[in-house]
Amino acid sequence: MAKRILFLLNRAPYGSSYALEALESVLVAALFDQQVSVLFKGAGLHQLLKGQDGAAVGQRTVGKMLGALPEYGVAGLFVCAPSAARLGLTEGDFCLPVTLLDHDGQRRIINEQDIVTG
Amino acid sequence: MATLHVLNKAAAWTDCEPLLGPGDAVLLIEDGVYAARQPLSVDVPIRALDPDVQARGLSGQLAPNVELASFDDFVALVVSHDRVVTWSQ
Amino acid sequence: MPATDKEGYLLDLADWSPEVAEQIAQREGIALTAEHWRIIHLLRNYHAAHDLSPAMRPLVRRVRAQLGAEKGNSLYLLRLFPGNPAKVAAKIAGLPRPTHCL
Amino acid sequence: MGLWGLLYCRRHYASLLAVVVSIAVHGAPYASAAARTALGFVESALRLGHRVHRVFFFHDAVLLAADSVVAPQDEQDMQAGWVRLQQTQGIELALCIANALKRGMLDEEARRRYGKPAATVHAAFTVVGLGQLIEAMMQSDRFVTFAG
Repeated sequence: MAKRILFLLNRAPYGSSYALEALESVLVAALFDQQVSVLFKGAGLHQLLKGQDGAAVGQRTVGKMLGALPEYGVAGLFVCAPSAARLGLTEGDFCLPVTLLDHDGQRRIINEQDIVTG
Repeated sequence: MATLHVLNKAAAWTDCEPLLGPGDAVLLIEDGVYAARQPLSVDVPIRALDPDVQARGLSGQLAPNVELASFDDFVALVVSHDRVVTWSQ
Repeated sequence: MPATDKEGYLLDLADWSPEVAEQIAQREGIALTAEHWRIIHLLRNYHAAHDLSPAMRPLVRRVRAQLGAEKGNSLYLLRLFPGNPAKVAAKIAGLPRPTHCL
Repeated sequence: MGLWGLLYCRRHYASLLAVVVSIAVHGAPYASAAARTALGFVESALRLGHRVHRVFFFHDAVLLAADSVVAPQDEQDMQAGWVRLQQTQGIELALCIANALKRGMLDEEARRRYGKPAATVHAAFTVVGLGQLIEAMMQSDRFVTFAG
Protein backbone atom coordinates (compact mmCIF):
# COMPACT_ATOMS: atom_id res chain seq x y z
CA MET A 1 0.00 0.00 0.00
CA ALA A 2 1.52 3.26 -1.16
CA LYS A 3 2.19 5.90 1.47
CA ARG A 4 1.62 9.59 1.06
CA ILE A 5 5.01 11.21 1.59
CA LEU A 6 5.63 14.95 1.64
CA PHE A 7 9.16 16.29 1.32
CA LEU A 8 9.46 19.68 2.95
CA LEU A 9 12.40 21.39 1.24
CA ASN A 10 13.64 24.59 2.82
CA ARG A 11 17.31 24.82 1.87
CA ALA A 12 18.87 26.82 -0.93
CA PRO A 13 20.91 24.82 -3.46
CA TYR A 14 24.74 24.97 -3.88
CA GLY A 15 25.64 26.44 -0.45
CA SER A 16 25.42 22.89 0.90
CA SER A 17 24.60 19.51 -0.62
CA TYR A 18 21.35 19.30 1.36
CA ALA A 19 19.07 20.28 -1.52
CA LEU A 20 20.64 17.87 -4.00
CA GLU A 21 20.75 14.92 -1.58
CA ALA A 22 17.16 15.52 -0.48
CA LEU A 23 16.12 15.59 -4.12
CA GLU A 24 17.73 12.16 -4.63
CA SER A 25 15.48 10.77 -1.90
CA VAL A 26 12.43 12.36 -3.54
CA LEU A 27 13.28 10.61 -6.83
CA VAL A 28 13.71 7.22 -5.16
CA ALA A 29 10.44 7.59 -3.22
CA ALA A 30 8.71 8.17 -6.57
CA LEU A 31 10.43 5.11 -8.09
CA PHE A 32 9.02 3.06 -5.19
CA ASP A 33 5.51 4.05 -6.32
CA GLN A 34 4.74 6.13 -3.25
CA GLN A 35 2.41 9.12 -3.51
CA VAL A 36 5.10 11.76 -3.38
CA SER A 37 4.71 15.49 -3.17
CA VAL A 38 7.11 18.33 -2.46
CA LEU A 39 6.57 21.58 -0.58
CA PHE A 40 9.16 24.32 -1.07
CA LYS A 41 9.42 26.78 1.81
CA GLY A 42 11.72 29.66 2.70
CA ALA A 43 15.17 29.49 1.14
CA GLY A 44 14.08 26.24 -0.55
CA LEU A 45 12.25 28.34 -3.15
CA HIS A 46 15.65 29.23 -4.61
CA GLN A 47 15.89 25.63 -5.88
CA LEU A 48 13.18 26.54 -8.40
CA LEU A 49 14.80 29.64 -9.89
CA LYS A 50 15.28 29.71 -13.66
CA GLY A 51 18.68 29.94 -15.30
CA GLN A 52 20.77 27.98 -12.74
CA ASP A 53 24.13 26.53 -13.79
CA GLY A 54 25.60 24.33 -11.08
CA ALA A 55 28.58 23.55 -13.30
CA ALA A 56 29.91 27.02 -12.46
CA VAL A 57 30.57 25.70 -8.94
CA GLY A 58 31.31 22.10 -9.95
CA GLN A 59 27.91 20.76 -9.00
CA ARG A 60 24.88 19.31 -10.69
CA THR A 61 22.12 21.80 -11.47
CA VAL A 62 19.28 21.34 -8.98
CA GLY A 63 16.82 23.30 -11.14
CA LYS A 64 17.42 20.88 -14.04
CA MET A 65 17.01 17.83 -11.81
CA LEU A 66 13.70 19.17 -10.51
CA GLY A 67 12.49 19.17 -14.11
CA ALA A 68 12.61 15.36 -14.03
CA LEU A 69 10.13 15.08 -11.16
CA PRO A 70 6.94 14.92 -13.27
CA GLU A 71 8.38 12.06 -15.38
CA TYR A 72 9.36 10.22 -12.19
CA GLY A 73 5.70 10.46 -11.14
CA VAL A 74 5.82 13.23 -8.54
CA ALA A 75 2.38 14.78 -8.83
CA GLY A 76 2.31 17.51 -6.19
CA LEU A 77 4.74 20.42 -6.51
CA PHE A 78 3.78 23.04 -3.94
CA VAL A 79 5.31 26.38 -3.02
CA CYS A 80 4.68 28.34 0.17
CA ALA A 81 3.01 31.53 -1.07
CA PRO A 82 4.01 33.67 1.95
CA SER A 83 7.66 32.62 1.39
CA ALA A 84 7.37 33.63 -2.27
CA ALA A 85 5.92 37.01 -1.32
CA ARG A 86 8.66 37.59 1.26
CA LEU A 87 11.38 36.77 -1.30
CA GLY A 88 9.70 38.81 -4.04
CA LEU A 89 9.21 35.74 -6.24
CA THR A 90 6.29 34.94 -8.51
CA GLU A 91 5.39 31.88 -10.61
CA GLY A 92 7.18 33.44 -13.58
CA ASP A 93 10.50 33.09 -11.71
CA PHE A 94 10.17 29.31 -11.37
CA CYS A 95 11.49 26.70 -13.83
CA LEU A 96 8.54 24.35 -13.19
CA PRO A 97 4.77 24.70 -12.97
CA VAL A 98 3.96 24.73 -9.25
CA THR A 99 0.93 25.29 -7.05
CA LEU A 100 1.20 28.18 -4.61
CA LEU A 101 -0.32 27.45 -1.21
CA ASP A 102 -1.23 29.83 1.61
CA HIS A 103 -0.92 28.64 5.23
CA ASP A 104 -4.36 27.00 5.21
CA GLY A 105 -3.48 25.11 2.03
CA GLN A 106 -0.19 23.92 3.51
CA ARG A 107 -1.91 22.75 6.69
CA ARG A 108 -4.42 20.84 4.55
CA ILE A 109 -1.66 19.16 2.50
CA ILE A 110 0.33 18.21 5.61
CA ASN A 111 -2.77 16.69 7.20
CA GLU A 112 -3.21 14.40 4.17
CA GLN A 113 0.23 12.80 4.61
CA ASP A 114 1.40 9.58 6.19
CA ILE A 115 4.95 10.90 6.38
CA VAL A 116 6.54 14.34 6.26
CA THR A 117 10.32 14.54 5.98
CA GLY A 118 13.09 16.79 4.72
CA MET B 1 -5.64 14.06 11.71
CA ALA B 2 -3.14 15.57 14.10
CA THR B 3 0.48 16.47 13.59
CA LEU B 4 3.36 16.62 16.06
CA HIS B 5 5.67 19.51 15.20
CA VAL B 6 9.25 19.04 16.40
CA LEU B 7 11.46 22.16 16.39
CA ASN B 8 15.21 21.93 16.88
CA LYS B 9 15.94 25.63 16.23
CA ALA B 10 14.14 28.55 17.91
CA ALA B 11 13.88 30.45 14.61
CA ALA B 12 11.82 27.61 13.14
CA TRP B 13 8.88 28.84 15.25
CA THR B 14 8.11 31.44 12.56
CA ASP B 15 7.63 28.68 9.95
CA CYS B 16 5.80 26.30 12.24
CA GLU B 17 3.39 28.61 14.11
CA PRO B 18 1.08 29.53 11.17
CA LEU B 19 0.60 25.85 10.31
CA LEU B 20 -0.55 24.67 13.75
CA GLY B 21 -4.06 23.25 13.77
CA PRO B 22 -6.53 21.59 16.13
CA GLY B 23 -5.15 18.43 17.72
CA ASP B 24 -1.55 19.34 16.89
CA ALA B 25 1.21 19.54 19.50
CA VAL B 26 4.65 21.15 19.55
CA LEU B 27 7.82 19.63 20.98
CA LEU B 28 10.87 21.86 21.35
CA ILE B 29 14.21 20.02 21.30
CA GLU B 30 17.89 21.03 21.17
CA ASP B 31 18.21 24.76 20.32
CA GLY B 32 14.46 24.81 19.72
CA VAL B 33 13.92 25.11 23.49
CA TYR B 34 15.10 28.76 23.38
CA ALA B 35 11.82 29.58 21.61
CA ALA B 36 10.06 29.00 24.96
CA ARG B 37 11.82 31.96 26.61
CA GLN B 38 9.18 34.13 24.92
CA PRO B 39 5.43 33.78 25.40
CA LEU B 40 4.12 31.36 22.79
CA SER B 41 0.45 32.23 22.46
CA VAL B 42 -1.12 29.34 20.55
CA ASP B 43 -3.94 26.95 21.36
CA VAL B 44 -1.93 23.73 21.08
CA PRO B 45 0.06 21.96 23.81
CA ILE B 46 3.77 22.84 23.84
CA ARG B 47 6.44 20.67 25.45
CA ALA B 48 10.19 21.14 25.76
CA LEU B 49 12.68 18.27 26.04
CA ASP B 50 13.91 18.33 29.64
CA PRO B 51 17.61 17.47 29.16
CA ASP B 52 17.90 20.18 26.50
CA VAL B 53 16.20 22.72 28.83
CA GLN B 54 18.49 21.79 31.73
CA ALA B 55 21.65 21.90 29.64
CA ARG B 56 20.85 25.43 28.51
CA GLY B 57 20.03 26.74 32.00
CA LEU B 58 16.41 27.42 31.11
CA SER B 59 14.69 25.47 33.90
CA GLY B 60 12.13 27.76 35.54
CA GLN B 61 12.41 30.31 32.74
CA LEU B 62 10.02 28.82 30.23
CA ALA B 63 6.74 30.39 29.11
CA PRO B 64 3.95 29.30 31.48
CA ASN B 65 2.17 27.16 28.87
CA VAL B 66 5.28 25.09 28.11
CA GLU B 67 5.61 21.76 29.93
CA LEU B 68 8.74 19.69 30.22
CA ALA B 69 8.93 16.38 28.37
CA SER B 70 11.15 13.32 28.90
CA PHE B 71 12.31 11.09 26.04
CA ASP B 72 9.50 8.71 27.00
CA ASP B 73 7.07 11.63 26.56
CA PHE B 74 8.69 12.35 23.17
CA VAL B 75 7.95 8.77 22.08
CA ALA B 76 4.39 8.94 23.45
CA LEU B 77 3.80 12.17 21.52
CA VAL B 78 5.05 10.57 18.28
CA VAL B 79 2.82 7.54 18.80
CA SER B 80 -0.29 9.57 19.67
CA HIS B 81 -0.06 11.80 16.58
CA ASP B 82 -0.59 10.76 12.98
CA ARG B 83 2.66 12.20 11.66
CA VAL B 84 5.71 14.19 12.72
CA VAL B 85 6.98 17.32 11.00
CA THR B 86 10.51 18.36 11.91
CA TRP B 87 11.27 22.07 11.64
CA SER B 88 14.90 23.07 11.45
CA GLN B 89 16.92 26.23 10.76
CA MET C 1 40.01 3.69 -24.81
CA PRO C 2 39.82 6.31 -22.00
CA ALA C 3 39.89 5.32 -18.32
CA THR C 4 36.81 3.63 -16.83
CA ASP C 5 35.91 2.29 -13.41
CA LYS C 6 35.75 -1.44 -12.74
CA GLU C 7 32.23 -1.68 -14.18
CA GLY C 8 33.19 0.16 -17.35
CA TYR C 9 31.69 3.63 -16.69
CA LEU C 10 33.85 6.51 -17.92
CA LEU C 11 35.79 8.18 -15.11
CA ASP C 12 35.76 11.50 -16.99
CA LEU C 13 32.50 12.08 -18.86
CA ALA C 14 34.27 14.57 -21.15
CA ASP C 15 36.16 11.63 -22.69
CA TRP C 16 33.01 10.46 -24.46
CA SER C 17 32.82 10.41 -28.25
CA PRO C 18 30.89 8.20 -30.71
CA GLU C 19 34.06 6.14 -31.16
CA VAL C 20 34.35 5.64 -27.39
CA ALA C 21 30.68 4.59 -27.35
CA GLU C 22 31.47 1.91 -29.95
CA GLN C 23 34.32 0.65 -27.77
CA ILE C 24 32.25 0.53 -24.58
CA ALA C 25 29.45 -1.24 -26.47
CA GLN C 26 31.91 -3.80 -27.80
CA ARG C 27 33.02 -4.62 -24.25
CA GLU C 28 29.35 -5.14 -23.40
CA GLY C 29 28.98 -7.45 -26.39
CA ILE C 30 26.71 -5.05 -28.26
CA ALA C 31 27.12 -3.99 -31.92
CA LEU C 32 25.59 -0.51 -32.17
CA THR C 33 22.88 -0.01 -34.81
CA ALA C 34 20.81 3.03 -35.75
CA GLU C 35 18.24 1.86 -33.19
CA HIS C 36 20.85 1.92 -30.41
CA TRP C 37 22.01 5.34 -31.48
CA ARG C 38 18.50 6.81 -31.21
CA ILE C 39 18.41 5.74 -27.55
CA ILE C 40 21.97 6.93 -26.92
CA HIS C 41 21.16 10.40 -28.28
CA LEU C 42 17.95 10.50 -26.31
CA LEU C 43 19.88 9.62 -23.13
CA ARG C 44 22.51 12.27 -23.76
CA ASN C 45 19.77 14.86 -24.30
CA TYR C 46 18.04 13.69 -21.12
CA HIS C 47 21.25 14.11 -19.14
CA ALA C 48 21.91 17.54 -20.63
CA ALA C 49 18.39 18.61 -19.64
CA HIS C 50 18.17 17.07 -16.15
CA ASP C 51 21.69 16.30 -14.86
CA LEU C 52 20.45 12.77 -14.18
CA SER C 53 20.98 9.29 -15.60
CA PRO C 54 17.33 8.25 -15.71
CA ALA C 55 16.08 5.14 -13.95
CA MET C 56 14.23 2.58 -16.06
CA ARG C 57 10.71 3.93 -15.72
CA PRO C 58 11.40 7.58 -16.61
CA LEU C 59 13.62 6.30 -19.44
CA VAL C 60 10.78 4.21 -20.84
CA ARG C 61 8.41 7.18 -20.51
CA ARG C 62 10.79 9.46 -22.36
CA VAL C 63 11.37 6.89 -25.15
CA ARG C 64 7.62 6.40 -25.51
CA ALA C 65 7.04 10.16 -25.70
CA GLN C 66 9.74 10.69 -28.32
CA LEU C 67 9.90 7.45 -30.32
CA GLY C 68 6.40 6.03 -29.85
CA ALA C 69 4.76 3.21 -27.92
CA GLU C 70 6.32 0.53 -30.10
CA LYS C 71 9.77 1.44 -28.72
CA GLY C 72 8.67 2.94 -25.40
CA ASN C 73 8.57 -0.31 -23.45
CA SER C 74 11.05 -2.30 -21.41
CA LEU C 75 11.09 -5.28 -23.80
CA TYR C 76 12.35 -3.13 -26.67
CA LEU C 77 15.06 -1.58 -24.47
CA LEU C 78 16.01 -5.00 -23.07
CA ARG C 79 16.48 -6.31 -26.59
CA LEU C 80 18.84 -3.43 -27.44
CA PHE C 81 20.64 -3.27 -24.08
CA PRO C 82 20.35 -6.71 -22.43
CA GLY C 83 20.57 -7.06 -18.67
CA ASN C 84 19.79 -3.69 -17.18
CA PRO C 85 18.97 -1.25 -20.02
CA ALA C 86 19.09 1.91 -17.84
CA LYS C 87 22.61 1.01 -16.68
CA VAL C 88 24.02 -0.47 -19.88
CA ALA C 89 22.71 2.31 -22.11
CA ALA C 90 23.93 5.00 -19.67
CA LYS C 91 27.38 3.42 -19.71
CA ILE C 92 27.56 3.44 -23.53
CA ALA C 93 26.10 6.96 -23.72
CA GLY C 94 28.84 8.24 -21.43
CA LEU C 95 26.54 9.14 -18.55
CA PRO C 96 27.26 8.65 -14.85
CA ARG C 97 26.20 5.38 -13.26
CA PRO C 98 22.45 5.70 -12.57
CA THR C 99 22.32 6.15 -8.80
CA HIS C 100 18.77 5.05 -8.22
CA CYS C 101 18.40 1.87 -10.19
CA LEU C 102 16.22 -0.53 -8.28
CA MET D 1 -18.97 10.04 25.89
CA GLY D 2 -18.41 13.37 24.15
CA LEU D 3 -16.04 14.10 21.31
CA TRP D 4 -13.28 15.11 23.67
CA GLY D 5 -13.66 11.90 25.60
CA LEU D 6 -13.33 9.91 22.40
CA LEU D 7 -10.29 11.87 21.36
CA TYR D 8 -8.75 11.36 24.76
CA CYS D 9 -9.33 7.61 24.56
CA ARG D 10 -7.83 7.42 21.09
CA ARG D 11 -4.73 9.22 22.31
CA HIS D 12 -4.56 7.21 25.49
CA TYR D 13 -4.75 3.82 23.79
CA ALA D 14 -2.43 4.90 21.02
CA SER D 15 0.22 5.58 23.63
CA LEU D 16 -0.18 2.05 25.01
CA LEU D 17 -0.12 0.36 21.61
CA ALA D 18 3.18 -0.93 20.28
CA VAL D 19 4.04 0.60 16.92
CA VAL D 20 6.80 0.19 14.36
CA VAL D 21 9.06 3.24 14.16
CA SER D 22 11.83 4.18 11.75
CA ILE D 23 13.92 7.31 11.92
CA ALA D 24 16.24 9.30 9.72
CA VAL D 25 19.17 11.18 11.19
CA HIS D 26 20.25 14.16 9.07
CA GLY D 27 22.55 16.18 11.31
CA ALA D 28 26.32 15.67 11.38
CA PRO D 29 27.72 14.26 14.61
CA TYR D 30 29.20 17.04 16.78
CA ALA D 31 28.19 19.80 14.32
CA SER D 32 24.66 19.00 15.47
CA ALA D 33 22.93 17.22 18.34
CA ALA D 34 20.80 15.10 16.00
CA ALA D 35 22.53 11.75 16.63
CA ARG D 36 22.42 12.22 20.41
CA THR D 37 18.75 13.21 20.51
CA ALA D 38 17.86 10.40 18.12
CA LEU D 39 19.63 7.88 20.37
CA GLY D 40 17.63 9.04 23.40
CA PHE D 41 14.46 8.70 21.36
CA VAL D 42 15.25 5.20 20.10
CA GLU D 43 16.28 3.96 23.56
CA SER D 44 12.97 5.20 24.98
CA ALA D 45 10.96 3.74 22.11
CA LEU D 46 12.51 0.30 22.73
CA ARG D 47 12.05 0.55 26.49
CA LEU D 48 8.36 1.38 25.95
CA GLY D 49 7.94 -1.79 23.86
CA HIS D 50 7.88 -0.30 20.36
CA ARG D 51 9.75 -1.86 17.44
CA VAL D 52 12.45 0.13 15.69
CA HIS D 53 12.64 -1.08 12.09
CA ARG D 54 15.58 0.96 10.81
CA VAL D 55 17.76 3.94 11.65
CA PHE D 56 18.80 5.65 8.40
CA PHE D 57 21.77 8.02 8.45
CA PHE D 58 21.57 10.61 5.69
CA HIS D 59 23.54 13.73 4.66
CA ASP D 60 26.49 14.40 7.02
CA ALA D 61 24.99 12.03 9.60
CA VAL D 62 26.78 9.16 7.80
CA LEU D 63 29.99 10.43 9.46
CA LEU D 64 28.75 8.97 12.75
CA ALA D 65 29.87 5.56 11.45
CA ALA D 66 33.58 6.46 11.17
CA ASP D 67 35.57 3.44 12.34
CA SER D 68 38.41 5.37 13.93
CA VAL D 69 36.57 7.66 16.33
CA VAL D 70 38.38 8.66 19.53
CA ALA D 71 35.94 10.33 21.92
CA PRO D 72 37.22 12.76 24.56
CA GLN D 73 37.06 11.26 28.07
CA ASP D 74 34.76 13.99 29.34
CA GLU D 75 32.20 13.89 26.51
CA GLN D 76 29.59 11.33 25.59
CA ASP D 77 30.86 9.17 22.75
CA MET D 78 28.11 9.74 20.19
CA GLN D 79 28.87 6.54 18.31
CA ALA D 80 29.24 4.16 21.26
CA GLY D 81 25.58 4.26 22.28
CA TRP D 82 24.47 3.38 18.77
CA VAL D 83 26.97 0.53 18.46
CA ARG D 84 25.78 -0.87 21.79
CA LEU D 85 22.16 -0.65 20.61
CA GLN D 86 23.00 -2.54 17.43
CA GLN D 87 24.93 -5.21 19.29
CA THR D 88 22.44 -5.79 22.11
CA GLN D 89 19.12 -5.25 20.31
CA GLY D 90 20.00 -5.86 16.66
CA ILE D 91 18.79 -2.44 15.55
CA GLU D 92 19.68 -1.84 11.90
CA LEU D 93 21.95 1.17 11.47
CA ALA D 94 21.93 2.04 7.76
CA LEU D 95 24.09 4.55 5.92
CA CYS D 96 22.97 6.06 2.62
CA ILE D 97 25.55 4.74 0.16
CA ALA D 98 25.54 7.81 -2.11
CA ASN D 99 26.12 10.16 0.83
CA ALA D 100 28.60 7.80 2.47
CA LEU D 101 30.88 7.26 -0.56
CA LYS D 102 31.52 10.93 -1.24
CA ARG D 103 32.30 11.50 2.43
CA GLY D 104 34.85 8.69 2.46
CA MET D 105 32.70 6.26 4.41
CA LEU D 106 33.35 2.86 2.79
CA ASP D 107 32.51 -0.66 3.82
CA GLU D 108 34.74 -3.51 2.66
CA GLU D 109 32.75 -4.06 -0.54
CA ALA D 110 33.01 -0.39 -1.55
CA ARG D 111 36.70 -0.35 -0.67
CA ARG D 112 37.31 -3.21 -3.06
CA ARG D 113 35.07 -1.83 -5.82
CA TYR D 114 36.73 1.59 -5.82
CA GLY D 115 40.24 0.38 -5.03
CA LYS D 116 40.66 2.47 -1.88
CA PRO D 117 43.28 1.69 0.80
CA ALA D 118 40.97 1.09 3.77
CA ALA D 119 37.39 0.44 4.77
CA THR D 120 36.26 3.20 7.10
CA VAL D 121 32.81 2.18 8.36
CA HIS D 122 32.37 0.57 11.78
CA ALA D 123 31.05 -3.00 11.54
CA ALA D 124 27.85 -2.11 13.43
CA PHE D 125 26.68 -0.04 10.45
CA THR D 126 25.55 -1.23 7.02
CA VAL D 127 25.88 0.73 3.79
CA VAL D 128 22.65 0.59 1.78
CA GLY D 129 20.86 2.24 -1.12
CA LEU D 130 18.34 5.04 -0.77
CA GLY D 131 15.64 2.48 -1.48
CA GLN D 132 16.08 1.31 2.10
CA LEU D 133 15.02 4.75 3.34
CA ILE D 134 11.78 4.48 1.40
CA GLU D 135 11.30 0.85 2.45
CA ALA D 136 11.63 1.98 6.08
CA MET D 137 8.91 4.56 5.51
CA MET D 138 6.68 1.91 3.91
CA GLN D 139 7.17 -0.62 6.73
CA SER D 140 6.74 1.73 9.69
CA ASP D 141 3.74 3.22 11.50
CA ARG D 142 5.68 6.36 12.38
CA PHE D 143 8.69 8.04 10.80
CA VAL D 144 10.70 10.74 12.58
CA THR D 145 13.42 12.91 11.05
CA PHE D 146 16.23 14.26 13.25
CA ALA D 147 17.47 17.32 11.41
CA GLY D 148 20.84 19.01 11.63
